[in-house]
Amino acid sequence: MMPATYLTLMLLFPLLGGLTCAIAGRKLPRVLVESLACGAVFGSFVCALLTALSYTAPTVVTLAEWFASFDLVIPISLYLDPLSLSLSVMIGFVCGLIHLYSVFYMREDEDYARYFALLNIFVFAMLTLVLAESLPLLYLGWEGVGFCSYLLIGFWYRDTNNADAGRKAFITTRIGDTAFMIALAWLFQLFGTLSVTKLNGMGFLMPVSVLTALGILFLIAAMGKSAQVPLMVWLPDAMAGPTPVSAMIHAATMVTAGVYLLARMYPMISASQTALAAIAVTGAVTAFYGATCALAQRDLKRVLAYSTISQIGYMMLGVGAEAVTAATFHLLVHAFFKALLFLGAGCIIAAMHHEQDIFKMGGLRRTLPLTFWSFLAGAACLAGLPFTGGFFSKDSILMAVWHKGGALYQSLYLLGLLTALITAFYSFRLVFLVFGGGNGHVHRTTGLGVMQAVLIPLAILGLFGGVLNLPGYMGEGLLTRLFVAIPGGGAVEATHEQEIVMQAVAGALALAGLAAAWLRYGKGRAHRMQEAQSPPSPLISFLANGWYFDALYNVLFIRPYRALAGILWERMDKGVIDDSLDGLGKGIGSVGQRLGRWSTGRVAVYLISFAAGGALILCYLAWLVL
Amino acid sequence: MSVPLSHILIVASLMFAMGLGCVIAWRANVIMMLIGIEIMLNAVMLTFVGGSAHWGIADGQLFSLMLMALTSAEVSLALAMVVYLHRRKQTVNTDRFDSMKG
Amino acid sequence: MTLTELYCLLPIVITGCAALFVLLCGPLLLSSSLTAIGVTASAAAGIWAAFTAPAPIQCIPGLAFTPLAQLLIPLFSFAAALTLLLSHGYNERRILKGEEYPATVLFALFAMCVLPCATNMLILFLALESVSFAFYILVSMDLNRAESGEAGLKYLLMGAVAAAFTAFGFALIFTGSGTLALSAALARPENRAIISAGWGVLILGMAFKLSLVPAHLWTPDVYQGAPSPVAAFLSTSSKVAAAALLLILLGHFPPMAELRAPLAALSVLSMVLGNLAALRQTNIKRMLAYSSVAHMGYLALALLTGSRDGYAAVLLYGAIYTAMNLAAFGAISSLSFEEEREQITDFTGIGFTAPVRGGVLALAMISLAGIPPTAGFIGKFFIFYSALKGGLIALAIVGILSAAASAYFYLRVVAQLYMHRSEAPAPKPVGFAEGLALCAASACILIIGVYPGPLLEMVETALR
Amino acid sequence: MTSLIPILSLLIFLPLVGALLVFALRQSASAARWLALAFGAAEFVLACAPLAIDRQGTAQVGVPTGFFLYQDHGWIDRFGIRFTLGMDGISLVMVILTAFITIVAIIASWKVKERQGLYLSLLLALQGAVQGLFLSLDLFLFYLFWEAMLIPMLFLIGVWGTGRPVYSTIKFFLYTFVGSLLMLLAIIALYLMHGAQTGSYTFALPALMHTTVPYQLGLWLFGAFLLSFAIKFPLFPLHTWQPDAYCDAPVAGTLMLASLLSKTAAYGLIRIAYPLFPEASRALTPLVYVVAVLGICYFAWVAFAQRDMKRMLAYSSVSHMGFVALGIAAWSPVAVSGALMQMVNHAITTGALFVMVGMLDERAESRDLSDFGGVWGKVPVLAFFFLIFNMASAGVPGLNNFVSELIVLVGVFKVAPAAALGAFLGSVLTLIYTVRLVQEVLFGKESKPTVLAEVSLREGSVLVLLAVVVVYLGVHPGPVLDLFKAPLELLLNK
Amino acid sequence: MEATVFYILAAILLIGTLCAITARQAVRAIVYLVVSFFALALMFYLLGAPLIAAFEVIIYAGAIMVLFLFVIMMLELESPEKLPKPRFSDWWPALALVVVVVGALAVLLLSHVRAVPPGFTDIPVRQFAYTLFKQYGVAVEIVSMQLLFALVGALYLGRRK
Repeated sequence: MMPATYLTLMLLFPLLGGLTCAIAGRKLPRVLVESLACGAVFGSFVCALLTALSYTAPTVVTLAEWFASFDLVIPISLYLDPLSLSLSVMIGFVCGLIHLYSVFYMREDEDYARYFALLNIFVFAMLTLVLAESLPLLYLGWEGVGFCSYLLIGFWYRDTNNADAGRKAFITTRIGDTAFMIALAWLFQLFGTLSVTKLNGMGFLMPVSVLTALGILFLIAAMGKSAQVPLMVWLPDAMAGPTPVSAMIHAATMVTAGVYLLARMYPMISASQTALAAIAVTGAVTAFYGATCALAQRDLKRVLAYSTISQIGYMMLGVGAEAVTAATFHLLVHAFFKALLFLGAGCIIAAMHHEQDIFKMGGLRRTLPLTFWSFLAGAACLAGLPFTGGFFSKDSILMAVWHKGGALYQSLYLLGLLTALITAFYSFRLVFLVFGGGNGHVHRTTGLGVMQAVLIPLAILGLFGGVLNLPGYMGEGLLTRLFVAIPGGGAVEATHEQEIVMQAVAGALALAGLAAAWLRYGKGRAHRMQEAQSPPSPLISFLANGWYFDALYNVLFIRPYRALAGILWERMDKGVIDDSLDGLGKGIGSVGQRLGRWSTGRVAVYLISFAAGGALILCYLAWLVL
Repeated sequence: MSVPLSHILIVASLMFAMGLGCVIAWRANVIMMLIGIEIMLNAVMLTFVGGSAHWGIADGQLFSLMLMALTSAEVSLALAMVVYLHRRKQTVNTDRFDSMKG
Repeated sequence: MTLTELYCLLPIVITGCAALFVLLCGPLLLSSSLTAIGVTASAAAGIWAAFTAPAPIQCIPGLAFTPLAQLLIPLFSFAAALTLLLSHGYNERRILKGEEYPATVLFALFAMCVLPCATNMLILFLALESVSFAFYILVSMDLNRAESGEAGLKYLLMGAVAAAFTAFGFALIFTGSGTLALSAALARPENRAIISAGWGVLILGMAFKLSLVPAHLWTPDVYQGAPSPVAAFLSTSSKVAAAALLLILLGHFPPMAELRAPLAALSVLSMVLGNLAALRQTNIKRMLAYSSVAHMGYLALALLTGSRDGYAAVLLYGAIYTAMNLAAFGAISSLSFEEEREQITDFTGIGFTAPVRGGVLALAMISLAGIPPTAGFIGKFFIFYSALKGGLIALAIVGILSAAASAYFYLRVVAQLYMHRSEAPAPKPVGFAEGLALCAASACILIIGVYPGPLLEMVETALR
Repeated sequence: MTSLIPILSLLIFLPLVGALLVFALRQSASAARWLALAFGAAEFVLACAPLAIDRQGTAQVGVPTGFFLYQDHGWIDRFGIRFTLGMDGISLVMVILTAFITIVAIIASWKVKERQGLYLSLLLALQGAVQGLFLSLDLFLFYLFWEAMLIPMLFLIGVWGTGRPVYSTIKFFLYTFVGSLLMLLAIIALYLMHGAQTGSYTFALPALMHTTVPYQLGLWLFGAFLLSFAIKFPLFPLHTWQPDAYCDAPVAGTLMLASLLSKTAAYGLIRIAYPLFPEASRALTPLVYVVAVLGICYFAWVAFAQRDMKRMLAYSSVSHMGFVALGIAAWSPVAVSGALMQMVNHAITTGALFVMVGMLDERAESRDLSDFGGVWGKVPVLAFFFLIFNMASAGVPGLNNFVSELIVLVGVFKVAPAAALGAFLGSVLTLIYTVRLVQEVLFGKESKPTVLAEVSLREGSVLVLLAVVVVYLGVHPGPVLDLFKAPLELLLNK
Repeated sequence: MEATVFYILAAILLIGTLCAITARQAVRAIVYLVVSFFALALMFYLLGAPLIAAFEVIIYAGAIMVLFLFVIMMLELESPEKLPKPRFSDWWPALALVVVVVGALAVLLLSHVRAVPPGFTDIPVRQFAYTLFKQYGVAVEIVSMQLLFALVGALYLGRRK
């Protein structure tokens, strides 16, 4: 009984908060709206904590029936297991902090009601996604977060670019969602149910080829939501939204939903090695892609966005390497340090009067010390400097990949290592460019203090997140113990020596990246600043433009779609279908007119026609007689 | 009399067709058209009288009689119209009476 | 002539006497009282016929008060009464004076009353020709318009040729069968060729009266030239009379296989050509004329079935068509003043400036298009029902498609009445007599459309 | 069950009487308005009344199974035509929907300037005809209402329309008329066949279902029904009347067209065409699949190219109707219940969108997308509702359309996976034009006129009403779906 | 003998008619027509219908044709240019139609099987009168009404405004 209450409340708080803000928000005083929104999320967080404390075993809670049509019965049922539990705690915590942060970040915006309403509804949808036991309900959350993301990216809608970015995100993710829906319909056809637990239990009944196809459908769904290659183009643009939104939706929570979905359906998918390989390849390629792109970005938030793409790639790689625990571990830690980085970036942006070009920054370590240190902690995690949370989580994924063996996975491992090196490089490129150097003028805004204070818990969690799941040689991981019950959740069976060697390699690479960044952007800062004035080299442009995927899609899909829409309408709908009918009408009309002209007004013509008719009839009768 | 009925009918048909031809050929001359109609009606009368004689009953002759009356009524009305229209339009050319068409 | 005979044939006597009375006393009476006399006589004839039980035997030689007459006489009387009511105002506005007009209408009615009572072909023929004859006069009665006389002459010329054909047909049938009496004139197998030749010529003559293609060409000219109330009367009663004649003949002669193809051709051509030619007409009376061609095509379709259902459909449709066209032409005539209002564009916005007449015209158009819940739908339903039952599937499909196309030109009038921004000058208010006539016609359209049961029963009885 | 009060007849005649009274009062616009609203409300109450009665009652003699309300009166005995009305779950939902949409339409036409009394009177007459159609169990009666609907609609578009109203209304009329006349022939043919087989000539639908139709002939007859319904639906490529008619009709006219008239076609397919010709319908099902899927995608694509909001919504509407067709084509319980649900949802959502476009049109006097922008900043409440209805139309879960589209697709996937895949593709295309609409209207720089009036109380009440239904059906469609269950079991097990 | 007379009369009838319809002037046509109507009247007589024969002469040749002459004179249509003549092209359709109609009718009428022996019965005037007044009395009434209204119509149209 207890978990049901907690879970219901966990969902109800943000939902009610969101609806209240949406419906009455504009009439309520600002403070009330803000505290309502924050209170709702923290309430939700408290419920999550209480659930965690009372957690004993996986449970399915059915709250109500959503709809039922003959054998298609869709309940509103929630599933509490270590995976969903850990995620909901994380969501409650991170989102709570970000809400708090938002109160100050959005201080000057008039449209607070819409903002907080959407934020709260987002939390509701995200929790629904995570906790859902039936796939349609999961889809509700899945689309719900997409919808909130759409509106939040375009929050400052007066600028068309922002709205465009939102639209792009919505449509791109909808492509993935469609794959999800197809999988859903197919699953119902195969199994006659859409319950996650039942499906996972029955997956083995189907031939592997079917499971492969289903796995790939889920992968496509995840690609859309988690911005994996080739559906990643929306995420960098999504940075058009307010920074807390980027932190919450496009770094910590929503974008990892794809990974979560794959992890959720892992017991079923894992029966197909092909599907797993596809997931792993997607992940590794995306990780590499994101990292390379992040190298050349000038916009603070875009660097972080590409790094998010890259990091989620790691998580996918982890799932593909049968290391759900490692993937989840990285997911959680990533949520902390990426939220930290974004919120830090938010502080910087707020302090810099909404300047986001890192080449126009510098010397902020003195003017914004608190931000500097937290940001540094975040960057260290991102770069995977030894003994930070990021180090452990990323390493456990890489280790699982190596351990899985085979040429494919080993090459993926190498790609992962290369990516780690690049990651360290661009992380510290960012740090050196933003905080290094001298001239650090900032614009003091109110609330910056609280905003910076929010960074501290996140920094701590990021740095020491490793304790969540320490490698075997340091004692058993918390998550591993928790996840051992679920398939793919067990620890990787590697010897401690192997672990140590591999971590040493990774640590060395991270440090090498740090060193390279120092050489290029720490010492050679002035030179780089000058270089930034001149037009970029082709390679830099290639990377900066995300390998020109946007342009490619524009040529391949968007422009043909627009052009064909016009052609279909003007040529096909109006031109062929409608005009042919109008033409038919006109033709009949003119035939009629011509028939009417038979009536010439001259009685002689009438008489001839009459007589001719008579002659014809008589001829026919005579012919009958003959 | 030993003329086969069919011969009478053929004569009547020929006459009827001639009347029809007259009506059609004299397309514009209303007087000749009326004459053609008279010829056609006389052919009908011939048929009736022939049929009547063939069956030995008077009904056909009676029909002929009534046709005569009918014709005279029609002709008188038609001629009255011709006079009336001639007064209005100064012509009896029916091809000129084409103010309504289409 | 005994009293019983008189009793049976009272409608004929009433109308004939009324015609003569009007003619004789016309110069002494006001035109309104002439109309009143005419309407009263028509109504009396109709009511008398409607409530008198049909006599099984001939009342006097050549005439019998048949069940068919019991249906048709009230129908014709209704049409004549409405025509007189409509003409009253129309003639006053157009300065058409004189007793000739009501007298001729009554004469036409007299002939129409005789027609369904006839028991031999001579009477039948004479009645039919008298009807036509009355219309020759009525059509050319408008001395103000040259078109009227012109239409009259055209009608007369065509009519006389057609009468010659009809008479020739009767002559051949008589020669083949040896009798003029309908009940005895069964086709003799050995004379089949002559009789079928007779039927061939006769059908063409009837095609003229019904204005079936290719004998339809006079219709638009005559409708346009005739005064509108006359066109109303002409387009309804004379057609129904001709249809009734065919019905009587076909009912007494066994259906002849030879006739199916010509009749089918006439029917299809009329349905298609009539509806197509009406599409682009700019003159509403010509448009209605072509529509009339098409509707007679439907009638021929039902006749073609040769079944009781088909004949019932013919009668029902005749009755319904009478109501519809009376309403349509009635509205047109009551909207015509010094000038005949006959261009479709003359009716712009009339639906709002003259709501009653506009509404009646719109209702008539909707009914002609065959849209429920109007009588036109019931009629069309019955026609196509009988056609399908008779196995005329292809014809039915052609007919129904042409009927679909016909909706265009009917709706064009409705659109003109209601759906154009500009408005034609508002007409003067409607007179009592015309209003009464229009209301009666539209009430019939609506009532038959919603509750056709009684009429259907009457039709069934008429065929018994 | 026959109750003492003839609810079914009342449902039909109440609006007709209302129409007459409103027509009589047309000189005073405000009286006409309130009277019309009163009649609309009364009809709604009456429509909901059957919810309160026992719908599981035991079958009575002479009443076809599944119908909990039934009325049967003689009408035209010559042809065995009877005035037979019956209500089962499906008709009940449709009747309530009709009553609801009519109320919305009446309120939405509160500000019609010209000849308002006549306008409202026609609306009520239309409602009467639609109700009759949903209730009739006699094919002749069905056909009568099917055609009679056209007349008020003809006038609504033609007299109060904008753009090229006469062209549009005549096009609409002719299109539907051609189809329905062929259907009339098919009905008669079926009637004759049944009569010849059993000796009892009747148009009663339950009886006609037992007619044995030869396969070949069945194809033709079903084809005629299908053509007629497909035109009204409309299905690709018989749709070209629809954008014109929707565009040029006044707000309430579009609402009635989109929300109700298109449903009558779907209802006809479910109630009449499919059950009457099981074999023929199976044979032609691939065709229906193709046109439905083609329609969903093609119309969504064409909608994207539109500049005129109403035209865009018109294409959107017909694209969504594709799901209904798809569900019916699959003819499995799940799919058909989804189709029925989609009918309800489509009526509400599309109707709401048309109402909103009407409001925007009223304010900005334009429907061109380029004349709008930044509406969110100007009229947030209006924008809020606009967004909700658009998202519902795009199939965002939690709102109504999602539920029905999911049910349809799941149902169809079981039977025809390829068709379902096509429809899934369509759902992406749907989102593309929807967000375009939302973006160009709500977002971006504020365009002229900069000041728009915010939603008035009257408009607000309509929007709230619709939004509540949208959300309610999105989260708890159970009661409606339950109503479909029993009748569908009867229909599909035949 | 009678048969020979009949065929001669038929020849006169047809030739007279042919001349009438091809005459260049209306007056001549009428004269030709009168000749052929006399032949027709004789044929009626031969076919045992003396009364019809008499009426033919009186009404047709006597009254109707004279009426035509009156009208022609009244409208001064004597001069050739007043009345349009058929052009050569007008004759072709007429001729074609005549040939077709005659051909078809001939086929139909000659295929008549002679079930009744050839020969005609004379119908006495008494029988004619009996039939007229016993059986077709109504017809007389109708025709008289029709004649009356022909008069009415003619008078109405003859009115000068």
